[in-house]
Amino acid sequence: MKLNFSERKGVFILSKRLLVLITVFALVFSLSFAGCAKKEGAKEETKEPEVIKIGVVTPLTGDVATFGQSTKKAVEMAVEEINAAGGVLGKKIEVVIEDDRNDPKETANVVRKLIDQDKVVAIIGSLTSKCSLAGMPIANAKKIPMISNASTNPKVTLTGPYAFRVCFIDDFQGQVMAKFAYEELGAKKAAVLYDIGNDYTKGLAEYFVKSFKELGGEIVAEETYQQADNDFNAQLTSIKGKNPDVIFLPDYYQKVSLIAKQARGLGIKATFLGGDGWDSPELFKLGGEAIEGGYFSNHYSQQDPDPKTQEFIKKFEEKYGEKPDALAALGYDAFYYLVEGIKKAGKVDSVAIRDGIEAVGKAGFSGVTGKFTIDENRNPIKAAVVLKVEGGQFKFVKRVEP
Amino acid sequence: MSELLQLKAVSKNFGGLRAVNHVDMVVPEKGLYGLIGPNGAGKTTIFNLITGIYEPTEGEIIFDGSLINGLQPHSIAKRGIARTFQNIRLFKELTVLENILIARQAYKKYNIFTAMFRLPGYFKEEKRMKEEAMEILGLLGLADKADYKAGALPYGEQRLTEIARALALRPKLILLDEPAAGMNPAESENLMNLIKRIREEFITTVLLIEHDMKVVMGVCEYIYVLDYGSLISQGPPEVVSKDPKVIEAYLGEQVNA
Amino acid sequence: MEQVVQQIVNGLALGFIYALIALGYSLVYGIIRLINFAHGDIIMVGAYVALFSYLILGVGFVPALLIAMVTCSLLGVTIERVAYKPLREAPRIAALITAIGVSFLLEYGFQLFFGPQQRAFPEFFKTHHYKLGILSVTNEQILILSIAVVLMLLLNFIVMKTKTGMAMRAVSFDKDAARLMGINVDNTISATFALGTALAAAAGMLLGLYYQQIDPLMGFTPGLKAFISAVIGGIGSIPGAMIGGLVLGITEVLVVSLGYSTLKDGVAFLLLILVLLIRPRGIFGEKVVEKV
Amino acid sequence: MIEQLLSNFMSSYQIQILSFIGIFTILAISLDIINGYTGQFSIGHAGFMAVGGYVAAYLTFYHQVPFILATLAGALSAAFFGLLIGIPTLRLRGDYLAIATLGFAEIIRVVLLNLDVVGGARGFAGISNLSNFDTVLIITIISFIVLYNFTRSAYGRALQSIREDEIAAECMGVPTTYFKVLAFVVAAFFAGIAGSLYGHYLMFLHPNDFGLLRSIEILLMIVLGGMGNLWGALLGAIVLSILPESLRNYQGIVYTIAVVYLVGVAISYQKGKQNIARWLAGILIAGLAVGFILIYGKELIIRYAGQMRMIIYSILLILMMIFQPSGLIGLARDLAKPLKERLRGVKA
Amino acid sequence: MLKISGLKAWYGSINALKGIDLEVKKGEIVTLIGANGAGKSTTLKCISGLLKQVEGEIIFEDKNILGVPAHKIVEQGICQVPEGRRIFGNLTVRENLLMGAYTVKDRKIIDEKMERVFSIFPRLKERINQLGGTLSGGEQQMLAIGRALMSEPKLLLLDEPSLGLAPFLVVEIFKIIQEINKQGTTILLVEQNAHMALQIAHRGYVLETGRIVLSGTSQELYANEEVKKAYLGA
Repeated sequence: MKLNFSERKGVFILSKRLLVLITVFALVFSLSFAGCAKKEGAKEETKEPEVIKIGVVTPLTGDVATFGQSTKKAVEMAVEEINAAGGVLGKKIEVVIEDDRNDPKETANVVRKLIDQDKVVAIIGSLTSKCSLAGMPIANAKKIPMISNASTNPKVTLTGPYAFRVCFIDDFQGQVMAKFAYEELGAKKAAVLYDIGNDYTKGLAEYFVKSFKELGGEIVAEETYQQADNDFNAQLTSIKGKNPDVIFLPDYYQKVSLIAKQARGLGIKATFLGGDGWDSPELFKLGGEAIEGGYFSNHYSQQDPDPKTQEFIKKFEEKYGEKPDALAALGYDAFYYLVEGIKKAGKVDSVAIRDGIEAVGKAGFSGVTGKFTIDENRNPIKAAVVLKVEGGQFKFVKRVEP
Repeated sequence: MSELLQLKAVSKNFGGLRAVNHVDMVVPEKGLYGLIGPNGAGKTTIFNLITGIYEPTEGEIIFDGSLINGLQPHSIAKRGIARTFQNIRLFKELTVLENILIARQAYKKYNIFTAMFRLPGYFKEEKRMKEEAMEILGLLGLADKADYKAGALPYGEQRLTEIARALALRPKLILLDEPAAGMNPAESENLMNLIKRIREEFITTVLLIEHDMKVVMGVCEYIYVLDYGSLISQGPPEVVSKDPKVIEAYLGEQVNA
Repeated sequence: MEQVVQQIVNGLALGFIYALIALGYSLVYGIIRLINFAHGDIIMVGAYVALFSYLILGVGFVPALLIAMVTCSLLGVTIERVAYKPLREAPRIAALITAIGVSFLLEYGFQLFFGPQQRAFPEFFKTHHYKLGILSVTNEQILILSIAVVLMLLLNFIVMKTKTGMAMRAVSFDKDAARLMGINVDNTISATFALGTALAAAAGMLLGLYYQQIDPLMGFTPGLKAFISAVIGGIGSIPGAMIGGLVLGITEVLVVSLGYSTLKDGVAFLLLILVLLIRPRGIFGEKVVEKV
Repeated sequence: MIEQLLSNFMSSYQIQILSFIGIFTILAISLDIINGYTGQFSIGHAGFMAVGGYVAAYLTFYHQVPFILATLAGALSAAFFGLLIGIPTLRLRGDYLAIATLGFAEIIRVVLLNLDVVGGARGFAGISNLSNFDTVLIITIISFIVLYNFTRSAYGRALQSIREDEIAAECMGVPTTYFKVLAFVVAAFFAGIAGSLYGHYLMFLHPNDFGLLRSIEILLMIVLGGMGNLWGALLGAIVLSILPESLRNYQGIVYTIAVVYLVGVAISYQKGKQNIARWLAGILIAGLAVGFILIYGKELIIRYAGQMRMIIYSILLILMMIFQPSGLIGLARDLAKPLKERLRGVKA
Repeated sequence: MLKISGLKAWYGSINALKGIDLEVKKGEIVTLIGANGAGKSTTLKCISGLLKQVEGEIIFEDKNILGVPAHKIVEQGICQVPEGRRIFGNLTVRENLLMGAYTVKDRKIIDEKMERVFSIFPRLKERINQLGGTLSGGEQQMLAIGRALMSEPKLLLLDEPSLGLAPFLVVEIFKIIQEINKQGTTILLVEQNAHMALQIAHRGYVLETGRIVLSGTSQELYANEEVKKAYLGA
């Protein structure tokens, strides 16, 4: 066990060299996963690719995985349809779907991977605003158009000319429902209950509150919860004491059904109002009777006689055995919006595609969630429909033009 | 001979149990004193009281002319009391040299920024600290073990390292808690010499807890005997060893010889 | 006033569920000093098992509860044997990381195999509302309270009166001494896991019943809250876990009813830190003196 | 500059991963100061990162403060929180301390969620892109050197003495409370720097990204790499930043399985091969993996790679802890041992 | 009855036992004496199966029990009263005793045994529902021995029963040990109080740094000059 000094020194250096070696090895290994795509890519740019590669970034795991999965299903269905019909510009479409776990850091990685490594010409995603806000700047810098299906934060499309979306922005739906509640339902006192940690629900709630007050109504309670919460009895008990006419619940159907049940459980009689997050057949399954009589704004009505919409619903049900939710519909629209853009561009070049998408948007795009045109910030201006939950179905009530 | 350490009517209660009961002790400068007693008599508790790990319930502990009751152990250590532990508490994952250097850390002459950026003075100071540490290790014959992990040393050398670490504090008083435990007679012999040398070469005062009577009788000038937390006897070894009370308590029998 | 009382009733139901989970946490922590991060996910597994036994076997509430408890016990014992036992002598952090790994595995595994979406939990009973004076109480709340209480009494009986329970307490106090008594420490630890996870499964089922929907990530937050409850109450103590759960449940509800719902989690953790600072071992925790 | 150089043979995706490795290296090595060196147990590191990131971003966004100054301010604010969190260490140990740090981090997150000036729940968007690969690289290297020097000084030794034996350290004149708080302050400072780099790199911050999962991610890095060793923390940051990415596609999964198998063989080699059960387990796992690839083929893996990668990730984590709890650096050391002995044999 | 040969043991890298040979015959009291850290307790821990890093042979009633897990060794009829008593402070006296009889299934036998323990230690009966942690040192030692007796061991291993007890209690405990031995239990006693130990033991071994340096009958050891000097303090 005895070592003299010089030997020790030798070993010391050796072990250090080994450490460095291992580090380098780890690095080389890990970077090898990406392959040496760089040079090949340079060659590829000169001639038109055989297939059109489109990237999709959406959360397949993690806390909002369920929405990511819906998006994925809708996109995969759209791709099948398009390819079955011969593709776009005579080329097949290939999608690369990546998970971002609803972690902005991963979105940033995925967007770069899709652009650098998979050489996609456009990207669908991401889902939540926080992820889109991390991914869109990169897409803009790389001049790759990126269309989010569900990021409603107004700032998302402000990141640059390559950022698009197919959903409303927060303020619109909030306004619609405030107006509807005040004017159509004659509500004077309203309460809101929303997820403080979610920009979507927070945005809707803020604009609802603002509009409702402007119209002359009174907001009697503004309560919040956090995403992980499942127990709303405390908030609801407070709301109950204020005795509102309507309660605005701008969250997704899972939470809304839970809240509605607990609210009815406490004997709250007020009418529930909500946004497009309500749109899912699961709402009845999860919410049961509690949700009956509620109103929500949506992009489209499943009863919309528009054949496009009906066809989508039918196909989706056939393929997956379930009704599509709003995110599936938006994902489907985002994809077709992009496809139209490519067609308009007439060539597989991302800058041209961007211009194509903008042109399509300006001219008006008609998807399963309805028609829209885009404003100068590439936000869709689309009519909303107000639906009523009645007898396990969504009844069309009113169309609200922007 | 001036008093370096003085305990005045010190008591310590644990819950309802009185572990140390009105103990008065004096250790003069340069003294080599022993503290003996059966297992559980409260010897280690007294060490813990002196080094500040416990606070006395009653009484005063005066070291070097000032009251040290209730001070943090590290500030007591800085005032000049070092110790070893009955069950060896080395920094096992660190090298022997690092163990010694830790005891010198209070005397480092560079600040955190000098350390982080290795500003001028850092290397000089580190070198000086290492030399000091190696010197102490050399004196105890541990120089060639400097780069071994302390936990990997054999038992006897761990004990020595612990003593070296205590000495590195440059203490005025060193407390040794059963230094000979687990040593064979030859090792104990060496230890006795070492303890004597410590006093000579480091000009320090020693207070020692020991079971090995040979060691205690062999090196101590003066012995305190503790039983049930109380002092039952004190005096030079010859006197103590003949005290019937000591024989009864310590050796566990009525004196019948 | 009426509101405050109503809020406390709500808090009680939540608190009892926390307490039930906290008991399992506390048992496991008491015996192997491991923050079993996967405990929360056992809750989720329990809820899923109950759901599937209802869907596939068509059983009623009580059999579903029992099936969930038994299945989760087996799962808990398996996890302990496979993942934690090899690490009993290893540094604590290694065991903790393993627990985190198991937790991830359960969450992502369930997401992969059963889908990430929420599922409706069967309504074993029609919800009724009872008016007790000014209060509104549902039969579910009453059921939760009574099942929680029954299970707690049962647990207390097992731990305090049976031989295995005594062995558990002995092992948590001193493993080597327990070995010298002829106690098979490994089996006793497994038994503890079985008990703790069975409670978690029951809690999962009650949560499912309460919220009427379940998803693969449902266990994380209650798990964390339950651990806080256990720490507040004093880990390793049965009454501590119960009191801790109730304190936390009621505190959260009161914070929300005061209108600070966004700060609810913050207050829960603040409460935890304050308790730890004032009584580092929790309300009922025993003080451990380090031997020098 | 370096980025330009690298971009000749690396894609911006790879360079970005390297940047994240840099940022997470700073986080890992700073957490290692608390957990690895001082032996305290913190699982709230993301909280410090959040404070640093938000404060720095606030300053550059609203007051156009230069990046370096803003980062410094962010780091100092984080260090202040480190001081606050360090105080419970006076009374808490082990798991209790861990839960307290977790609580602090959660409180920070909840407060940020409620702060509308930095975007609240909507997140802090529009942060200028002031950090790039070059800044990250330079700051990472500086941080590594500074912390390395710190751990190699009397300060680092004092921290380690606390980890080894707090009471003995006290008796050797080490003011343990001071050093424990110091460890938190220093670590929080660097976590704050990392937070600022992160925010200005990603141009976006959201409170929910600094929750328990982020803290655990950092903790996993140091444990996987090997605690109490900055090289280990670096290695952990590299492996755990790359692993989830390399598991994204078929090629990566195959590579990963190959590497895991090699590491497994190395572990069994180092453990002396005497444990048949372990060998069998290793062969079984390798066999299952290979069988899986052969039977279900590429298609399935590609199809489910998205969902499976986190499962593979967690299984690897468990296996690693069971078979190699001292982390990768410990494995490297043990493997180097026979080499050392051989070297000595040659010389003797 | 018990024959140990070539027993070596390690704590991590520290070699605590360097080859021990000893024998205990049926009906004997054998004592191991030696200084702190000499390896006495380690020897006991090897026999009772608490240590894992061991080498050598421990033959108990013709079976090698080295490497058998501790709880199985109890079933074979060896029970150890550990140093520092190690009673379960969170259990009552009664529960502590029940734990001692953990391997016994029959309720009646347990009750009989408990009566026997109470006849030896009447004081425990008075404290039957008190928590173990609240007992005094002497009572705890009685409980520890009583608990061990509940498993009706053929061989009782006692580790420092006099530790921290007042002299009159030490005398009492040793009387009880002798009494237990007379009722037919073989005893291996580790004791620092060599004087007392040699008074009741039949034979003894002297350990020093992990080795046996001396052995013989109590009288021989008692008379040995070296022993006297080192351990009896004379």
